[in-house]
Amino acid sequence: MAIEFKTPEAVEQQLRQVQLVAENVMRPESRYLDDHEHARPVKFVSMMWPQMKEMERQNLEAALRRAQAKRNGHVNGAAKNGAATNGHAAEAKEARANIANLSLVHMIESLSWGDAGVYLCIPASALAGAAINAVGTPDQLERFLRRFTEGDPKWGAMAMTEPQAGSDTSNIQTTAVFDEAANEWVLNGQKIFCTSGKLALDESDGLVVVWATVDKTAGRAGMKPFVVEAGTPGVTIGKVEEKLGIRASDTAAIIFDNARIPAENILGDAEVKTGGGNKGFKGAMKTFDATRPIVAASAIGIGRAAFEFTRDTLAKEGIKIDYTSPRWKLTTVQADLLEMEAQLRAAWLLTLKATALLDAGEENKLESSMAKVKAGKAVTWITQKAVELLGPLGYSTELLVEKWMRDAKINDIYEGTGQINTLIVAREILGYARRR
Amino acid sequence: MAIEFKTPEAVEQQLRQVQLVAENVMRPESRYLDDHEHARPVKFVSMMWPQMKEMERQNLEAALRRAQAKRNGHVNGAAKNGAATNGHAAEAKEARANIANLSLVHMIESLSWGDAGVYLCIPASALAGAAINAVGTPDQLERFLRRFTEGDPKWGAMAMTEPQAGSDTSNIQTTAVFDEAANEWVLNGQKIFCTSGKLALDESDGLVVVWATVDKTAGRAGMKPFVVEAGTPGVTIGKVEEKLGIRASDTAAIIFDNARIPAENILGDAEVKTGGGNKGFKGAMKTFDATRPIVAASAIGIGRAAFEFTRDTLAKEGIKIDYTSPRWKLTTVQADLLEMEAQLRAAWLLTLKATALLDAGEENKLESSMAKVKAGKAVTWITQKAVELLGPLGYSTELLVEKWMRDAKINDIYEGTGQINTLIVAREILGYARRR
Amino acid sequence: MYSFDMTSEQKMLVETVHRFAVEELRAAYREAEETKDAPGDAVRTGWEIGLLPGSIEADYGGFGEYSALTSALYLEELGWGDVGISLHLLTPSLFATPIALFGSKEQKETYLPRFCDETFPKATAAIIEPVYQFDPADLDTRAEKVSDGFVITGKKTFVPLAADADLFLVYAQENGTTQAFIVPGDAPGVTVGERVKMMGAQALAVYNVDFAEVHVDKKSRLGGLKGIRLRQRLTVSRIALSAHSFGPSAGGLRVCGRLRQGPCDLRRTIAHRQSIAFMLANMRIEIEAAPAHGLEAAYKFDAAEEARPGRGYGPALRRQDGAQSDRQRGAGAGRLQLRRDHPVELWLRNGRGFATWDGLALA
Amino acid sequence: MYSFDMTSEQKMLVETVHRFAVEELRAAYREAEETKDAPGDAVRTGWEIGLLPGSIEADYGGFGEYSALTSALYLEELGWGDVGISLHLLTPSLFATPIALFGSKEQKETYLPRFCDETFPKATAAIIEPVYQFDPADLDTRAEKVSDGFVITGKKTFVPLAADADLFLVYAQENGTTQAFIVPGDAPGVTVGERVKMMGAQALAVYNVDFAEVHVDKKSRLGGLKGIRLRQRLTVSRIALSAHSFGPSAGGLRVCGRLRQGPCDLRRTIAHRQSIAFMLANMRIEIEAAPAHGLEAAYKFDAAEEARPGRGYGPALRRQDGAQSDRQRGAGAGRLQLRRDHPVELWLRNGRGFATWDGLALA
Repeated sequence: MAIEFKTPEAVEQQLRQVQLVAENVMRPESRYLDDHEHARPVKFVSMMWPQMKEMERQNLEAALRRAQAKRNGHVNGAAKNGAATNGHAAEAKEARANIANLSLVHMIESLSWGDAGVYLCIPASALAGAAINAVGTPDQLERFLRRFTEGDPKWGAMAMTEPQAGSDTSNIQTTAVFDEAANEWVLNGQKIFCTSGKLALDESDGLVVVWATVDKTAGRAGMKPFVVEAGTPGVTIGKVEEKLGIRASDTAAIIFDNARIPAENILGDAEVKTGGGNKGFKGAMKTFDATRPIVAASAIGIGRAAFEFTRDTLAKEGIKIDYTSPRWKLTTVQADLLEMEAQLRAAWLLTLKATALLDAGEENKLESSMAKVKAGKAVTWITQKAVELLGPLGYSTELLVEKWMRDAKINDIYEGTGQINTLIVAREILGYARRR
Repeated sequence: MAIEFKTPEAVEQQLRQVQLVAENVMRPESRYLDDHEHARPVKFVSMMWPQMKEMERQNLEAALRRAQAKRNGHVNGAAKNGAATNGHAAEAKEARANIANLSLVHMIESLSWGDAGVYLCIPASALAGAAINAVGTPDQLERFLRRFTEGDPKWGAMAMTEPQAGSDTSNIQTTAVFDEAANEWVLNGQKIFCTSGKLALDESDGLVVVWATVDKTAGRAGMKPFVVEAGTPGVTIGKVEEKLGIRASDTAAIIFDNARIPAENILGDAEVKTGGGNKGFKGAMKTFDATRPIVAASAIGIGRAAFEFTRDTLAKEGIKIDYTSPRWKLTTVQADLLEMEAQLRAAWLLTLKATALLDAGEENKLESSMAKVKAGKAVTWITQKAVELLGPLGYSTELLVEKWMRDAKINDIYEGTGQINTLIVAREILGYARRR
Repeated sequence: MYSFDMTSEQKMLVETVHRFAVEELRAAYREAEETKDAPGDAVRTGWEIGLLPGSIEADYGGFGEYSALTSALYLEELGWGDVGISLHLLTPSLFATPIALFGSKEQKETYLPRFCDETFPKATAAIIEPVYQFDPADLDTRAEKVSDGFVITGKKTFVPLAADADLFLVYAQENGTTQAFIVPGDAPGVTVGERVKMMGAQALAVYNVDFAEVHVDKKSRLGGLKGIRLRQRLTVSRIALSAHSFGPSAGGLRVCGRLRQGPCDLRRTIAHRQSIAFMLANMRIEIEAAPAHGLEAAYKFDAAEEARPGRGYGPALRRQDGAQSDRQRGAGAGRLQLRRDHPVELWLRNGRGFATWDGLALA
Repeated sequence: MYSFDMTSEQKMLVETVHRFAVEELRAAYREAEETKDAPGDAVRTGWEIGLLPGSIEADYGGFGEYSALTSALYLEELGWGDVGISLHLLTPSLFATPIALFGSKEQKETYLPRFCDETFPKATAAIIEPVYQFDPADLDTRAEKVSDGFVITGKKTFVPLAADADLFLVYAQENGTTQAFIVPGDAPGVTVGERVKMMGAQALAVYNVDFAEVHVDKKSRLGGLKGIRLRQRLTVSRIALSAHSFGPSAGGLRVCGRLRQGPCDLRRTIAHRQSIAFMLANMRIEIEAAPAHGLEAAYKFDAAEEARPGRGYGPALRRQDGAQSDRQRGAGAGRLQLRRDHPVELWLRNGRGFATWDGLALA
């Protein structure tokens, strides 16, 4: 293939629809949902659910086919690398280039341009779906993911972070003990910062994928993912965070107090293999390779919202971006606008590259981390700059830029903070990874 | 004392003289000495020598008094903290505030405004003097420092860095073995990046203070400073570096091949005290607390040269610094100029604070490291910006700004690179120092 | 000389304000922010310290004189305590300080004693306008000279405590320069509009205020025929904003330092985890460097020196480093910066305000 | 689609240029810099690769067509090899590429075949002027229309290889727009002045050239009546400079990477010494991001898309990050950056050049 920078027509088309949702459904509720932190974007949810159901159905069918093929010993490259396994994307036909992830990141960028907090409330299996998709047996796929293709809106969530652990995913304290008599796993512990955790467990018939250790002495090898369904006794939603930004999205703590789940709710192999590598943990990390570009795309959507608004508003004040003149002829504002646009585009191109690799079934750990770091940094800066450039009004709640600045900040943090992703990049360069 | 930001009249007066030297002796030779790397600033050296001799004489007398007092058990705070022991400064009278170091950093800032490479060729005992001053016995002071008060110009130098060690001063490979029969130390090893090393050993009757280990197993406790005089057999000057900047200054490698020096040439205690702390090494580090503000001042001198030239040149083009208008009304060039001035001043104020503490006989490790980091970073940026702002001419050798950019870079490196000083600051904040 | 030591009077004052910041501001800041209301107790206690009377001469009922330097010193503490509540507390200075600096003798005699009372004075100033690009030297609000005084027309925003104000100091363009006019709160044509919500510092209530052909008499022009010097006014305001803004910065460092400290093991880990250690170090350096700038500018202002270059420093530095150091500060605190139950979250929001509040703080 | 893979032809070309860079440029760069002279052998070998003929159509003696994208790809390799020598090697493009882009059929027929020979053509361009603030859209050099052609007057600087040039393409202001004129080296009024020494890239000889009432005929106006489109000219030049500049950046990273690697122990140490590791990582990210910009702009140029925003990216990014990444790159290499026997020293000096060479590179 040759070097090309062109949005495929199919994606363009999809984006035109998403843009309508973003403009007409998300934006009008942005300020209200920011002011009323625990209110739900009901209109958005009911509007998106039919589409999401259809996507989930396609994903589920593809996953079932793959799981079947796997049993027969065939694994295709794309599936191995998490493409089309991220819970939103339809599998592409073999005949043409796979653009499932490309299409996905474009969609998420546009939805986040609308409202990043509202976007996070999208009813879907989300990260939980990705994890189940990646390693679930046909039976598990049916049992856990079928619900997302039917009935009322449901949410899936991933519970990884713990109060003590920060972004150090290897230091998990939540335990899963197997009760042979009952043929059940017993979970104990607490998870925090679980996006849509309340929606998944309290407000719908959804589920959460919970990481817990079955063997503390085995380190990462002892960490396993478990599926916990809504209504499981012993599972309670703790504090729902009051946040800086993305207030429309719920970020919940989940408490497991002798929560019992069936033996079959463990994802992947139950055995702890300390010698041969820690597949479970690596599986989780692989999921991140597929989700980091999504997080980057969401950040970039916010950044684009802030940039476009700033550019257009200042254009009405007579300030035009000047692409040709030397820097010394520009005002600080013109230079800032150029820089904002350049940083945004740089982050977006990195994201597209990480996504293209994913769609091609190639390794993208380095690229996805780079995209994440760059997007987080760039968009944090761009949104703060937007507030500054728009003066007193920019700092007031009369405009949305101050909200976008708050919404953007999370992107420097989740899916591994910027710092941790930077370290991943460094280690990839140096060819050295800790404890591998 | 109250908060005050005022250059003392005595310093102002001194600066008027230094300014004459900088403008009339240093600047006219700047380009020539940059083009002819190993040429010497003969005129500057002979002009400065009488003054330096006088300063050295005052320093020596003060040091002799102090050494005598120390024997008698009195150590005053200022001496303890390295004030007025840095080889250039006259000791202040007890009655009024000590401004020895304040006066020194001002002088060095102005000389470096003239030409930082030429300034480094100033004939003086320099860092060697500081080390000898700090711990020398009266006999050593006489034997080593008297020469700097008489006769032809002479240079002192400090040899610390080794090819493998980088800025890690604790990893010294040069050995000093005591030959009891001859009552001599035998030095073997190689030092690099020794400022004025060739001037000290080859081109004058000067000396070098060499750090060597007497006991490799003792780590830093085994490191001791030795005085090596010009003409010592077994000592040869190796490669004289061809450098990015400060080309007027010689930066030499020194090779010790069974170089024999008298037993009495060790500075401080010969005994290796692993338990009670490593005074020798700490002594060296203390010297840095006094010299870091000097390095910062030199950087700031270069930065001021670049800033003033850029400001004045652009003023002739009709571009004026605007201190009042909001940022959005400024052009990029006006904003850059403001920022250059602000950064320069910030670095200078930190330097003055570190110096004020030194003069007051107070601990200044944190402040001197902060000044060094800030100055290195700010001035590297300011000089690079100056080259950019002056366009094609700025990048040509028709102006001195391109030279200042090259000259400035060293300040991000020597006396501990910026990175290492940053780490010192961090450790001071965290109250944790490695291997202390 | 260059000296960085406070006088013992300054130390005492700073210590008092620090204690107030700990006991009244840190204790109340989050509730104040969430309820968007400055607690009356804190304001009362703060007023009782007598910061403003301390900067007014005895002739006019005070017990000190204006010192930009002293103000800068205690503003850092107030900023650390809470930006919103302390801007509320400082609102009367927006009226009184320009009177002290530029007022005619008569104006000083008329107004300054009101600020030396025990009750919190209901006075404020209207300077900022509801535009994207605000320049205090080029106001849209106009003051037109008429036979018996001036007619003021224009829209202002971010006017602190306007709803309760008996007295406004209104900045307006008169004949090409910016001048200030004393306007009673009940003057015909003055309409206090909606409260404006800001991203941060929400304990401070700010309002839109409309001045529609408001008539004031000749004596209302601040400084009489001489008028004000806008540049000086901006200088003191920028010094104040700068000092005030370092409160949160220093606070951020304190918190990060504390978070990262604890047992020696943890400290060692951090010291080796250089990315965090370096951020802390660079923050420390900027937090040392920038206030020094501000103090220098304040010193020069007090010494009536031409202080020309000093004046731009603080704000310039703050502006430049704002986003970067906000990010660094945040990074040190990790996820905590996202949770509204932790102070760094608010400091992040407040931080940006300082870039837009040109003219809004005075002490 | 978004695709980041080169075609096999592009791969082959880049591989060839990479080999040339390793064998001829890396091997000679330091001597070339110190002697301020591009080695004849390297220039000959480089010319034989046929980069310029490869961008000229067969009608005019070449064997390809102009592609900003392909140029950008190999320019990175050349920049990595050596900035000075490769700018020397690229000098004929300064004349030929604008002819190919904007020339009339007659101009193409007259001049382009000369650039498809085996001998290095003696042609260059004069665009930059000896001022502090240079703007290609607002030149001091003037072209005045007279009855039989144009009279060109003005001073140029940074004119590559002017001393040997038989042909100049001179940019001048004509009637308010920037146009280009073909001027023979021996035209009366053309005076090649002193060689100008630059901070870096000294293998490239650049000169002051004075054009004093130089008469040229009507046919000398590039593009005939249509003239040139300066914006397009600048776009290709900025794409080229951008690509060329990433050579040193990537080289810096390679060197730091290599320095910091070696035995596994050392790598582990670095990976834990986060300050360095983070710098490497951030460099890596920028070195990934910025060229992607450049390539996108090149792609759009080739596709004749309105490519409007893309065009500013590369240079804007480069400009912004220049000083910072120079510093980071340097920090990775420690003291080595100060020694003229190590490449990072030169990359630091070259790096700043890219901010001032607007219009100076074309491929």
